[in-house]
Amino acid sequence: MALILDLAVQGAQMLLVLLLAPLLTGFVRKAKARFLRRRGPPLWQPYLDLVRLMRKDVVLAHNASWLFRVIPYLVFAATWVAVSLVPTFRTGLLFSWSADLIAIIALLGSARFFQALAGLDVGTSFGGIGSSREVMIASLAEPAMIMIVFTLALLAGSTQLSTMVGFLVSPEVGLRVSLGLALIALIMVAIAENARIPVDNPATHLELTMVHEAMVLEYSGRHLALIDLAASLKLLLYVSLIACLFAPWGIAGASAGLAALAIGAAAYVGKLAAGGFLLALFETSIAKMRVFRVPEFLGAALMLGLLATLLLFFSRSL
Amino acid sequence: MTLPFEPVTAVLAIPAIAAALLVVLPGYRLTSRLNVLATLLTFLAALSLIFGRPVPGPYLLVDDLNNVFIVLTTFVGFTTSVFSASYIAHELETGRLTPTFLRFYHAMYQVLMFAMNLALMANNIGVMWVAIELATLTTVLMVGIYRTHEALEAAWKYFILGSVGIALALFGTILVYMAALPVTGAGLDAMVWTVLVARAADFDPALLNVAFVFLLLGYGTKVGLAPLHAWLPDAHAEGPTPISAVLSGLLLNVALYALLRFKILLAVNPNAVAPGPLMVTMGLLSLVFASFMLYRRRDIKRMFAYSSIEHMGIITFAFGMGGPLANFAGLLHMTMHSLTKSAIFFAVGHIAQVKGTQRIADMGGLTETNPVLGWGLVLGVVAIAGLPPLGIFMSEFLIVTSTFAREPALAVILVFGILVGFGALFLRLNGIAFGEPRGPTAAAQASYVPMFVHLALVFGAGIYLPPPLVAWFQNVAKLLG
Amino acid sequence: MVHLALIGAAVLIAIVPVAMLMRTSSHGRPIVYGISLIVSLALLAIALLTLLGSSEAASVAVLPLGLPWLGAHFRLDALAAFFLAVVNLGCAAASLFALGYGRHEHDPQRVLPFYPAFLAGMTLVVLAADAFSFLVAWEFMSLSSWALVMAHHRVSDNARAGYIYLVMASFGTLALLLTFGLLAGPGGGYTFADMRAVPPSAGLAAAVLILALIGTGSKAGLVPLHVWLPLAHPAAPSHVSALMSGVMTKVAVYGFVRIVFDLAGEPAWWWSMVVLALGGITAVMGVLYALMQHDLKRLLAYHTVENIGIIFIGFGLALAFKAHGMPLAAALALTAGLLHVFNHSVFKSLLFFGAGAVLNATGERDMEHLGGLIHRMPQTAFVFLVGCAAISALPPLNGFVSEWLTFQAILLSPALPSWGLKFLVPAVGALLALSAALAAACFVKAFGVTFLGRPRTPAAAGAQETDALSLAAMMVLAALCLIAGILPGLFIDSLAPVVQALVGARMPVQHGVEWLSIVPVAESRSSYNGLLVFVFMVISGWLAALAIHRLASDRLRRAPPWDCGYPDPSPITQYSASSFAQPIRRVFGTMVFRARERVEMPPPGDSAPARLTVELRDLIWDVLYAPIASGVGAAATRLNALQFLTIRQFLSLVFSALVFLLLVLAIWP
Amino acid sequence: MGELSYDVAHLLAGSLVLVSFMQLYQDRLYALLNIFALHALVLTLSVAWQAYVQEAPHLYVTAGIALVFKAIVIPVALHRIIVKLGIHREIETVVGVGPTMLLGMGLVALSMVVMLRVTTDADPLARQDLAFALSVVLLGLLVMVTRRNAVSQVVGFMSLENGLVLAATGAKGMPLVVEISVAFSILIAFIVIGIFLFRIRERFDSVDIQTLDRFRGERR
Repeated sequence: MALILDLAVQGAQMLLVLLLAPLLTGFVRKAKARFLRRRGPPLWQPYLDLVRLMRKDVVLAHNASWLFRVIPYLVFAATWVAVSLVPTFRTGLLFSWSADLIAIIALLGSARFFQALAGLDVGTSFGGIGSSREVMIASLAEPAMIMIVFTLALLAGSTQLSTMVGFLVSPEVGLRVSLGLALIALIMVAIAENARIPVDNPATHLELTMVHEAMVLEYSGRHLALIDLAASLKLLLYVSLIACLFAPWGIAGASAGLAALAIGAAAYVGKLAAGGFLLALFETSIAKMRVFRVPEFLGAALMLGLLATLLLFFSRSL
Repeated sequence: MTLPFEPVTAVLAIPAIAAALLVVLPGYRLTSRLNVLATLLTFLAALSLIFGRPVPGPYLLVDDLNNVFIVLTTFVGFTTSVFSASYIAHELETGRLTPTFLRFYHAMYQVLMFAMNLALMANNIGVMWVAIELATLTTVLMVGIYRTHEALEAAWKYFILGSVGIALALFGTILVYMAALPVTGAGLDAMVWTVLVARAADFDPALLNVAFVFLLLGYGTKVGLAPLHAWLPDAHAEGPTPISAVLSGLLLNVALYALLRFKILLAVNPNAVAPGPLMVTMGLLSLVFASFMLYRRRDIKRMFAYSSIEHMGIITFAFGMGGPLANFAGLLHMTMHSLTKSAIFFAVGHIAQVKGTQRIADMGGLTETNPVLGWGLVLGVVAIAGLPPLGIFMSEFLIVTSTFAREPALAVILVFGILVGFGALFLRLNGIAFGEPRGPTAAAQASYVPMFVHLALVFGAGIYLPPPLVAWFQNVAKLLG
Repeated sequence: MVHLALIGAAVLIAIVPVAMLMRTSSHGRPIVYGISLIVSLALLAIALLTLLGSSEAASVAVLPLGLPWLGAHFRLDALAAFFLAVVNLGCAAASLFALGYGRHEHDPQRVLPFYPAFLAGMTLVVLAADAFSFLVAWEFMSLSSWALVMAHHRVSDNARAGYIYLVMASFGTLALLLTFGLLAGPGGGYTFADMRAVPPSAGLAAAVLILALIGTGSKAGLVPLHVWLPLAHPAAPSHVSALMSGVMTKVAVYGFVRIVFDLAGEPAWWWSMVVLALGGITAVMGVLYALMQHDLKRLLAYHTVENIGIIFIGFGLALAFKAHGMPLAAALALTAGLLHVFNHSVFKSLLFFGAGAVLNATGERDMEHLGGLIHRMPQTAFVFLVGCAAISALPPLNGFVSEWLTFQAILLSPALPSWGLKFLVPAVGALLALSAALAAACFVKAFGVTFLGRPRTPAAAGAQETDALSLAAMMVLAALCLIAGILPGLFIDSLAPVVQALVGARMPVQHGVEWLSIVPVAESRSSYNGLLVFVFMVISGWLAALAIHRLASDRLRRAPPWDCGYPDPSPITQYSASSFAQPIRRVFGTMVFRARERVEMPPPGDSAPARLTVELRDLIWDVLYAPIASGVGAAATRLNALQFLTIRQFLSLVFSALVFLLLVLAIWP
Repeated sequence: MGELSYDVAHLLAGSLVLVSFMQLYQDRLYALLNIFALHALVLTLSVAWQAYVQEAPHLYVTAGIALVFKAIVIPVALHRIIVKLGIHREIETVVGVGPTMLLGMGLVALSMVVMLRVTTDADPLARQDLAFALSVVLLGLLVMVTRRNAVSQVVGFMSLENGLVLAATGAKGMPLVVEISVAFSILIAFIVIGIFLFRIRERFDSVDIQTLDRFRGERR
């Protein structure tokens, strides 16, 4: 019985994230437009986009290989699996132990690896530029992320997200410098990973400033739909991650009843909204930086992460 | 066990008689075959020494120590004569040697064998001295046999430096006699090694010290220890290759053997200066010096001559360190070096004949053009560089490990020298054996048997040493203290 | 057991002369590689039986070879069995690959005789149980691999590579010689049993560690002793490259484990710091070097350096935990290291095979001349992709598991009492993460430039799929990458006896964990289930495909590429390997490689092409090796003057020596 | 052995050292040859005296060889070589005569110190004899090393060898002395013939003036 309930919760989570992800993207777009005094597209515009793309023919470059066609599914699958394992409204998901935080990051790494390959497949210069910059950004963002994981894992004594959330929600955490540093670093990494301003501009199609968009330039139809969905999922993942780690309030425990689940779900939606709002605010208030300033930006995140880890040894004695 | 002949006499008489015969006999085929036959018989006679040794007399002595050397010497002498037969044939064809000089060459070869055997078997330090000097003079003549400017110059250099060495060694010998005089009384006894070693504890240590200095420098010149080595590279490079093989493989050993005898003498006397540190210093100096000298060599034979200096340095070092392990390793190294170096010279001789030059720059891609010679040389260099599974690795293993446990600093220098030399050898080998072929590529008319017999022995010894040989070496190592 | 293994090695050695005789015959290749394959499989079976079998005592053999009074000792314990398995798995795969690949070898007489000797050498190193046999086998391995590196000696770079390789190998061997000299002591206790019985004192043990690091590190490719590796590994025929990179470096790692964990006694607290720091630096430097390469095989060789660094990080952690009495954590770290040994041997062999197949099909190693091979060689491309993903530590493949375990071990470090380690270990963790991320970047480049895009040369355009045997070898390894990635528990459990013997504890039994997860310490702490991740990914990808194709559209049209409207038909407008690496080069290169970019722009009106030249300098070579080489050269030149003295000057030398010695005697007390 | 015999032997050996010193001082070839003849003569006397004292008649042979061969034949032969080959009559020295003399003094002192360490219970005659012989040997080597001229180098080698003979004859009852002196005479003859054959005018270093510096093993 409990197993069925767990399965149901796990399934609900998977569906929930799938459904919420375009909404979050749409919300951020809407909020951004509002900040810019534009009316902006409707909230559900991403859904419409997805549906339209899915129904269109795929236009494939002549020399695209089989890999090019497989990659959207791979990217989508890896991202979706990763998101399904992040606690959103309830901890202790049925399969949460099948991958800890490090594995989740690595899953995203897999997605990125294949996406970068796709950028190179057709053999255009824009695809190359996108892939090359993407891996450069990732090569710094990933270690920064690992350092953040270190900080949190050393603190919580675990890399298991559920355990970490359980620890962070408890009162013994207190207020720590390390946590603050880790939060800042995580936000920086999240911005870079999701191709947001100031690292990248998801809305641009100005050739030389593209990173993510350049990489997926050759995709069309259902392939593009999957990739866009995966990108939305990734944004959702990072917001959820920040929410569950640094604002774990309201999240339902492993043995929570329906009421707690409902509270958890409501809290989760609220957190998403807050996160999307803040992101939009941040994006509208800052200019995009040059590509070669990005390493400094991410280097700072890496240093913050390392500092957070090292400071842990001191703050523990406080 | 009784033998139908007196092996000691045979070992000495066969070369002597052969020398006399070869002076008068004409014809290349006959003389070269006779030469091979004589050395073979000598070798067999020397082998029989293992089974029945004569009682030491005032002049001759066969014990464990020199038996090793006699067998080795006669064996390498035999294989070299086989190599020499095919080598000299080519020299005759190209006109580098005339039949007259050929006769002279074969006779001298046997005289050299005689002299070395005598030096090894001498129980009398005076006879030993005479024999070594005879061997030196013989080789001087043979080094100059091509009568080119370079050959004559090399022979001359060898002659002059050798003569000074001779003089110094004689002075040392006289001093030993003087040291023995008050103990043993005047006369023959004071020069008989077995008597000397029995009573050396009572000798005057100061006299023994001075004597050893002179002997070290005198015989050390023959061994080719730096800084007394100057004759060695040129003599090797300019003489006929069989002589280079014999020089590197045997004569250096014989001189070192003489030094060892005196080292034992000194070791017996408790008050004398320990000969070990002197030998260790000179050994290391030779090793490091020769290793660096290897880098700038342009002549292939001169390069391997420097490699001989390097190895003589290692051997001297090992004996200088002393102790059962190091002595054993020294003996093993000596044997292996003789076999390997002469094999290398066999290969080098044919290579130089094929290429018509000894310049390293004019050789290349030998494994491509002359695979047998090329790979033979590669194997030889691999062996001489101390790589397993060939025999020299075993001795270097023992020397380095036993030294490091006792004197780490010395072992580090030793290892440094070996590594520097290793680098140089393979740098040159790369050019000679690999890469684009250079120079003439005609097939060599050569007998590869001696080379591969030597290499096979070295290979075998690196993997398996027969227990009797080991016991024998261990006895000798004990003898050396 | 060890007897059987020795027979196997003997068979390998016995086919050396056969190979020599048949070097030019067309039957030589199938016979040599066929027998090698069979023997390797047999040895693999022996190793697995020993490793997985009941914990019986190690089997020992003494042959009357080698040092006469010592004999040649051989021993097959758990550690040896594990490495024997790794070695022979690689050897078997390489032999299978070579059965097909070797057909294209134009100089078989330079490969066939040395190949079985190389295999035998590696097997014997692992089996040896005394210093002499160990070193003989070790050098035998070096020597035969050197001969294989020199197989294509007419390429002058190869000859240089062979030379540097041999000198470095000899340097390493001499360091090991000194190591064993210390361990054996003046009495000459050369067997490992003797050394184990009398561990060295603290001071000596320190020297043992340093010398062992030099000796084995120079073979394994630890920075800064790695310089030979990226030169020599690519120079050999590809199946040999695979063996050298995938297997021989593991033999070196074995040497390190054997000496440091088994023979050198209890580790001191600072050992781990040295090993960790070296491992971290090696990992990052290796991958940075790799990123700068555009020669496919050299890139792979540099990645070997990186992975050796990762392995040594695991060992460093194990040493740290062992020294501070935390056997469980040490077991975790050591398992991580050893598992990575296995994993790396699998995917590195796979990748080199792939590079070999590409080389055969196109005659090119330079990625700038390749491209688009996925169309011509789809199967090779697929298995190569698996290898790339595995080495980039992407779940659910095997590379991720061992790196994940290493991270888990790093996360146990706060319990260490030493402050130095507390700070060093997270920093090393950062380096590890950096190297993993850079590795992924590098393999995007390697795979993308080689297999994707459009062919850059006619050679690449005309490539043919490689032969079935080669493909079979690669498929087997690719399957292993996946199996080891999704069922890591099996491998961790089979490592238990090894780890137990070396650090006195083992990781928790993974066998009984439900769903086949792995749990290094406790489930609340961390767990990973590759199988489930894999199944999840497959199902969700499949579901997505199914849903879209059913409910939406599955139509497809072909058209010219879009490329923002500027498609250029010339394939040279594609991103090349160097341009792909340019952003990363800008980030790291100026510091590590003193990279300088120079643009030569022709003046306006001139139709000459503009040129961009990138200058990279190898800092380690410049700082460490160039001075040594020039120093030796200068000393040689200076001393060489002594060759050209006159006889009188030589006599003066003799005279000075005489006077000097007499003076010594005169002042002797 | 009486006081007298000791004194005479001492005197002769001492004068041999003195004559060696005189060699160091010479800067003319002919003068050097004359001094060497004197050196050989003193040696002859010394050996003869030992033969008499030791009652060893075979030593007279050695003395005879020294007299005939070294004091007469060789100097005359060298004389003729100098004339025939047109060798410069002046000796080129590497270091000046003054420093050479000082060096020689040092060497004699060194050999004294070394030999005096020999315990006193050894034969005093032998001890003195050896000290002088060692000095002569070292001085001979010094001549070889400091002179550039081939003939003077031969002279140096011969005086070195004279020192050996002095030592050998001083050693009571040493076997093979005669043989050794004969052997050495042959050696010297070889050298002299070599100089003549190879036309070594100036120094040992080359067999021909044209090839003086061309070849030093590797320069070709």
